[in-house]
Amino acid sequence: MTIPTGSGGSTGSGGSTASGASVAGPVDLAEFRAEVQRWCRENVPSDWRRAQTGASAEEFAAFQQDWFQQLRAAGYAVPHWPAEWGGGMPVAQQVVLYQELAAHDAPRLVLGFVSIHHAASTLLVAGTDEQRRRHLPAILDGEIWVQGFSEPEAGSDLASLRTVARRDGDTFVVDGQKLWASGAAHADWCLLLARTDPDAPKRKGISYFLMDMRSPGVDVRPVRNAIGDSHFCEIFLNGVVIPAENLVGPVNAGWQVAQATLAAERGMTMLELAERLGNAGFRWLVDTCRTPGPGGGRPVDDPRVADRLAELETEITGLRALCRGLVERHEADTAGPADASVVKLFYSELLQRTMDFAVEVAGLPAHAELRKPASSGWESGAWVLDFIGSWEWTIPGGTSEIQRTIIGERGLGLPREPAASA
Amino acid sequence: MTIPTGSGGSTGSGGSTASGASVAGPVDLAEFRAEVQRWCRENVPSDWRRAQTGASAEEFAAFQQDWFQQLRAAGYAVPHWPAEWGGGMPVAQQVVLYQELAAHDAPRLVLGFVSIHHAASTLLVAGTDEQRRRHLPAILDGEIWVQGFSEPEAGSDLASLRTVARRDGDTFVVDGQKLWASGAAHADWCLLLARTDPDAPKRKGISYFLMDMRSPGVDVRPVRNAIGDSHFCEIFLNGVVIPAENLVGPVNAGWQVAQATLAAERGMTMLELAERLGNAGFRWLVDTCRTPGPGGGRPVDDPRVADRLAELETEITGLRALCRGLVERHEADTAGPADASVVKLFYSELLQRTMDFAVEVAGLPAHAELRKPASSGWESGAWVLDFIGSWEWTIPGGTSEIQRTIIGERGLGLPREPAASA
Amino acid sequence: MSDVAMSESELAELHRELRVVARDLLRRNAAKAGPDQTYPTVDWSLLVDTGWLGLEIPEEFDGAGATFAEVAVVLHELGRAAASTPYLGTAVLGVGALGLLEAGAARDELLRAVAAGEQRPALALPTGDSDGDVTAFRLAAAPVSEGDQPGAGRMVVSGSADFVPDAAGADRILLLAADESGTPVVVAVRPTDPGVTVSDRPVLDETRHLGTVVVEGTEVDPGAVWRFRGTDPAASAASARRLLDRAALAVACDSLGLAEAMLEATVEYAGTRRQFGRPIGSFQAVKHACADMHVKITVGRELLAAAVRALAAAEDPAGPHDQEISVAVSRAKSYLGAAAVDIAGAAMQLHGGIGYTWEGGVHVYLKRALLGRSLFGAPAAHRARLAARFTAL
Amino acid sequence: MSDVAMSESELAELHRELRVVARDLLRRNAAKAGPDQTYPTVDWSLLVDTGWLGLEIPEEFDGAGATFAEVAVVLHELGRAAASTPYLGTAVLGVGALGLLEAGAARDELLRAVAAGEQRPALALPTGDSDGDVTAFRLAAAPVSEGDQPGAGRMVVSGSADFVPDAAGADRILLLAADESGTPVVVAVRPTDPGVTVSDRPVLDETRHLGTVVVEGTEVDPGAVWRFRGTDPAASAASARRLLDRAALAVACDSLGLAEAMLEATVEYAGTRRQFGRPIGSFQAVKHACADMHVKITVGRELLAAAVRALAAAEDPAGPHDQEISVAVSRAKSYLGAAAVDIAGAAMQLHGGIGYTWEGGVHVYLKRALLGRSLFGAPAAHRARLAARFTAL
Repeated sequence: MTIPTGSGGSTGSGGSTASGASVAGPVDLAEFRAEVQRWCRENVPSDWRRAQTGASAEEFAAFQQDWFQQLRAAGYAVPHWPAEWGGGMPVAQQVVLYQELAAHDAPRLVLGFVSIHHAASTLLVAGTDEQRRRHLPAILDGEIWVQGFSEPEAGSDLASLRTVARRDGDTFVVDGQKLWASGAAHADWCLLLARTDPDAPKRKGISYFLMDMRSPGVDVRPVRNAIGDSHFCEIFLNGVVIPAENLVGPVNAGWQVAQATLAAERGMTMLELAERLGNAGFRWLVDTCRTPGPGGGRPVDDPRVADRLAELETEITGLRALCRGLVERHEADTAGPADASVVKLFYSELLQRTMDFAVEVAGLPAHAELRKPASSGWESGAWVLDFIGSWEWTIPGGTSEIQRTIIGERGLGLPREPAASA
Repeated sequence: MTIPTGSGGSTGSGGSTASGASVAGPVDLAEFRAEVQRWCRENVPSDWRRAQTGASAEEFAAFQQDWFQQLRAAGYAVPHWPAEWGGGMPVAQQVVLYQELAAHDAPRLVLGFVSIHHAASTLLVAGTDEQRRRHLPAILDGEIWVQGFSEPEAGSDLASLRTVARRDGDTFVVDGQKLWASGAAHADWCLLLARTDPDAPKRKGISYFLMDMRSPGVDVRPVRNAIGDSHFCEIFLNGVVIPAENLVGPVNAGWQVAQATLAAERGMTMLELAERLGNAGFRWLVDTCRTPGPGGGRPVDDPRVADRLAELETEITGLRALCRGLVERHEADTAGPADASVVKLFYSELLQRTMDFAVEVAGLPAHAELRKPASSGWESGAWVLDFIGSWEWTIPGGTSEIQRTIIGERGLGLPREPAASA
Repeated sequence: MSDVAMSESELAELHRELRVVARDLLRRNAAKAGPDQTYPTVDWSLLVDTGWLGLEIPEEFDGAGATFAEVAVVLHELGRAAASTPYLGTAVLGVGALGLLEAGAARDELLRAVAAGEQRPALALPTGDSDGDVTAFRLAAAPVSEGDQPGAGRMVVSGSADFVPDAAGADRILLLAADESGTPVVVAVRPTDPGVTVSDRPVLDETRHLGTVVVEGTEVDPGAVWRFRGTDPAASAASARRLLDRAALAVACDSLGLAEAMLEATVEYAGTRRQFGRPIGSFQAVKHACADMHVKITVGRELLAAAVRALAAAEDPAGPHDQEISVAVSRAKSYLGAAAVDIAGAAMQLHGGIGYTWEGGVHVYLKRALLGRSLFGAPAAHRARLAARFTAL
Repeated sequence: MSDVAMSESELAELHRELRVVARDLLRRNAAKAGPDQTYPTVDWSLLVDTGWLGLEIPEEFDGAGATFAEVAVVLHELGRAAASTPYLGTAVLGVGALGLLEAGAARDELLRAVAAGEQRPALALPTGDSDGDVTAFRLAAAPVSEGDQPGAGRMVVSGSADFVPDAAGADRILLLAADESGTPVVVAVRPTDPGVTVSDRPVLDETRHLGTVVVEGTEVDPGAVWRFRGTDPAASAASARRLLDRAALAVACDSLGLAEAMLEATVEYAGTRRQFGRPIGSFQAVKHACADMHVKITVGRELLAAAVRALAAAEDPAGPHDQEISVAVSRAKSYLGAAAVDIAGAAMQLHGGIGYTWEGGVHVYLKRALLGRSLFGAPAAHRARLAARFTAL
């Protein structure tokens, strides 16, 4: 075709594929998709939801470790890692992998989430060779990590954290308290932010450590969350000794390390969540809407219900495309500074809206679903619990309010708030 | 009945009337309602909407003056004024009056709105006897007032106004520029805020004047609004001389005068607007929903449309009750500092939501309604124009954002923003 | 009810006092709860001692002779406290049903026993969205078998109702049933009667105790079949409808109370919690969200007041028509059901991490708001009832 | 279309260039508009000169041989500029219809004339919500009267369409009609033909020129009845449906463009306008509202891209099915139709008083967004089409 763009006569059909994935050719991807589908049919335990409903903490952990090793055997556990460490899957294939795991309602990797994402990206981006050799293979063997960032007085305002690490020869001695440490009860190691220069401006005096959770002085206490689970923990740190070799990056550069490693893992994890919501999650919602109520009528035959389904499915479709785009831009290093915030904000509030609707449309019986399966996300079909759990996405990792500020300031270039005079 | 409240055995049926009005007895009110109904049937011109559609500025003004005199003859023009000035109607009767005027779709008093509300309450609350004697009877005879508060750089931040009034013997000489002066083209007099002490803190150096619009140096230029009308004006002031006797309240106390007089007129004017929306406005919306479309179906038979009607009617019912409550609390002097903001915010956004829905449900034909009747509110049935006009309620008089801040700070006691360092 | 009319301002003052006393009592009662308990319990004995149980019971049966307007005040305060109590099932639904029935020895005796705290009734009725059928049980003549006393007129009742407030623990179950002509009646059974099964129906909202009532061919005496006042079947149908309206409105009172409590807790937290060197309430994102909560509560309060006034005046010959009462109730229930969930959700969001903890207690309110949104009709069901007025004609 | 496939990145680059050129051209063109004009005009000659008119016309007829994907870029930029132009009626709908028809001398000649700017077609089709009927005109055999040449096969067409883009001013009106068997065809008439009335239909959005087309018993030659490609009636129905999808999607492109323009204008204004001693964009109420606008635009952009890809690939045998295209279009149209109104409305709010003035120009975008929301199907109508997939089964 000859289009007057100034670039002269490039020609071509203009036809493009509907797929957003772009790295591998379409044939490879189709073959790979078939392979993952086959694997899922053979390996996803058909009854895992029932078995995980009401599972003890130990049963949950054992199931998660087993499932992780099953994925590892297939090469699906850490596809995003570099090839030398056991990954090396092209991004377009990772997209397919997560799409198919979601489509086949595979269990989620909950226990190892921080290990394979946050811990690995920290080690890969900012760790030493020694640190990588020590931990990456261990993670593949099941080493569990927890993130020790937030504190009681440092939630949204993470930079005001108070946990202190004092240099003492070849070691640092840590005192303080961490909160919202997800999965700390099972953790072997901790990604720890602590203040090493109390006199520096807030973000400039923080260092990043790898802390052995079996160190003396580490005390983990469970915190029950809003649905009664104890997945979150407080970690009390009393004179905990960390060898200086467990420092990640330079002293007082912990804030930058944390930012770099947080950004590194956002694309694909968000894509996985979006696919979960768009596959099994939305399917169960449609099922709920098609289930006749006490009067015999199906909710979906109420045009108001069908309308909301159409609206939510549209938004979820947008979300999934957005996540594929984010992954591609991450890969091409063209992502904008607020792109991840857009996805996180939209996902978390869409999840919440969807679950709110599910609760309402499911009516009274939804309230009698007292437990949700472990190893599932917040779209499990136990709608009331899912809805309440959705605040786990709108609050941690930067509340929705914080995300809007980031989008406004970093994404759109709007002026910052004047500094508080207090 | 004997209820254990600690107050001891008061007895009574507990039955209360569904009416919110409480000052006059039920019998009086029913009689008065019948009287107003009869008057409306006899006096509201049946064809005023058609006649006012496409009316010139002169036709509009003449119609408004006629209608005002008609209301005046019935004792309905300034019911909220004190008896000695021609009002004196009990609040409960005023409520009935505005309910019935709305129910009978009487023309609104648009031209004289500032005169009978803002100007009158300024004179009554803060004016001198001489000022009252000079202007209140004149207003009854048709004197038109405009509010000269806002300026190009002082919109939401009214206190930063720049128009200056310099003392010069027995007069003040005014230079500056006013904006959003609603109806200035027809106005005889202006309620003017101007800075008399440039060195005082923002709110402390402002004075309140009565300015004759025929004074030399007053130049009025129309500003077209978003629907193409020129109701708003700019007022340029070049060396305008105002006699010192036209000062309202002490020098530099203009801010307090403005606050007091703004609060004084809010209850009943909001009630009138709520009744307008709840009566003719909502009736036309229902009519629109019952009008068969090109395919022959009525929008209202789509359960999604009927659902929205039910939701909007519920909110409008709440609004109307809220306005009655505000009027009663104003009367009893028990209104909270943010009560008027709650009503203004809820009304303006509800109006906007309602008109947005009306535009959507009316479809393409709504866009071919190119004019709305003058003397009507923003619920005239020319839905696209009504919708756009609804921003006249969410922006002026304190934007919705400002109202939310007032509610948060004055209503709920939340802390103020830290002062800007700039 | 006494026949001395109270002025509107006297009534307002009475309600204010009732409210103050109730709030104070609930505050003191909550303080007695253990540190691990996230909600207070208002048990049977407290309901008896306060006299709340007998508020609507006529004075001749040792009650206070008040109206639903006063019951609404108590419901509102119980909602604010998120109190776990059998008040809804017993005093609001049970007593409410008895109050609409023809006088009679058995009914009167039960009312007197409830006022004294000696009997605990519950009302088995439809609890969900179903708008058509107001009765969940069917009454029929018992098959005549050999040896029967001719003309004894024994009846058989069957049916079931789910999510019935405070059913388990009640010693009288009042079944809202249709007789053979379709006229609503109330059939009084005991949980121990043959064919009657009352079981717990645990829900996530731990402050509510709901139950399932299944009745399979239970034989009852004619004396256990109680008719609504007025012999007219239409009047009986209206009374049954009134019971559902009353149930929906009771939950709306609760929703308003808990929404208020959530706003107050959020304002309190936002005024003290500091992040970025400022109280978080000084940020517009928080402040404006609180303002929106306040606006919703203010509007909901007006809608509720109108519905409560209408229902309380229902027995007044000059009072509102049945249709007006139902409309007012559906407005209040649909608006507050949704608003309370939105407000409790916003409270959870604005409390940040603390709001998401079990100990923070916001979840107690959110779960109660969610259950209340569905109980006795979701907002969509009530709006459908309102919308029928626009589609007709 | 050429048969040389372009890679996805080459195509993206091509679109980027087309976009840059179009935006620049529209900016320069807008600068030429008078100070009182609140929107720019992109007239016929400019459409011809830019080659935008013939983008989708095959190269053999002197067009560019591009696809809807490139047309979408132009539509998007015209929306950003809120340009007044006959592009929608002529190039998108008129050329779009011709492209789906069987080749034939008359059609081919018209395509060539359009590419050269010598003929200006418009397509008369249903423009509102009606989802059932895709044709607004009916074709029948003309009654045989005395003196007729036997077998001349003259036909009669009747019907009407309202709010037809760029109908007035067109010199060929293509009627989307159903023949006697109900199969969709295109009937080409001239506004001067007996029985054809084309009149202006002024709307508040002054940037759009809509018209009413009324055809009353107009006789046409068989040569003026053009069939869709493929003899299959189902294929013809699919083509007619495709035309409506294309129309809806074209408006969605416009909506995205104008929403982007409104966000940019608002960010610009909020960064400079000061109140209370600060730029208003530093207040969270403004900043967070802008963030929400940005999120909506970002999501809408993805939905639009998916629909444009699907429609552009429709002729590809390996491309998406008709149903998939319609679904993608309805998602984009419903989402962006609503989003553009919300965003233009927020822009008006955040611009404060200036936003409400005529000169401020925000109203131009708001009116265009509102009209676009309704044109070729309101969000509710498109969601109803999506929802049918859930209610089926």
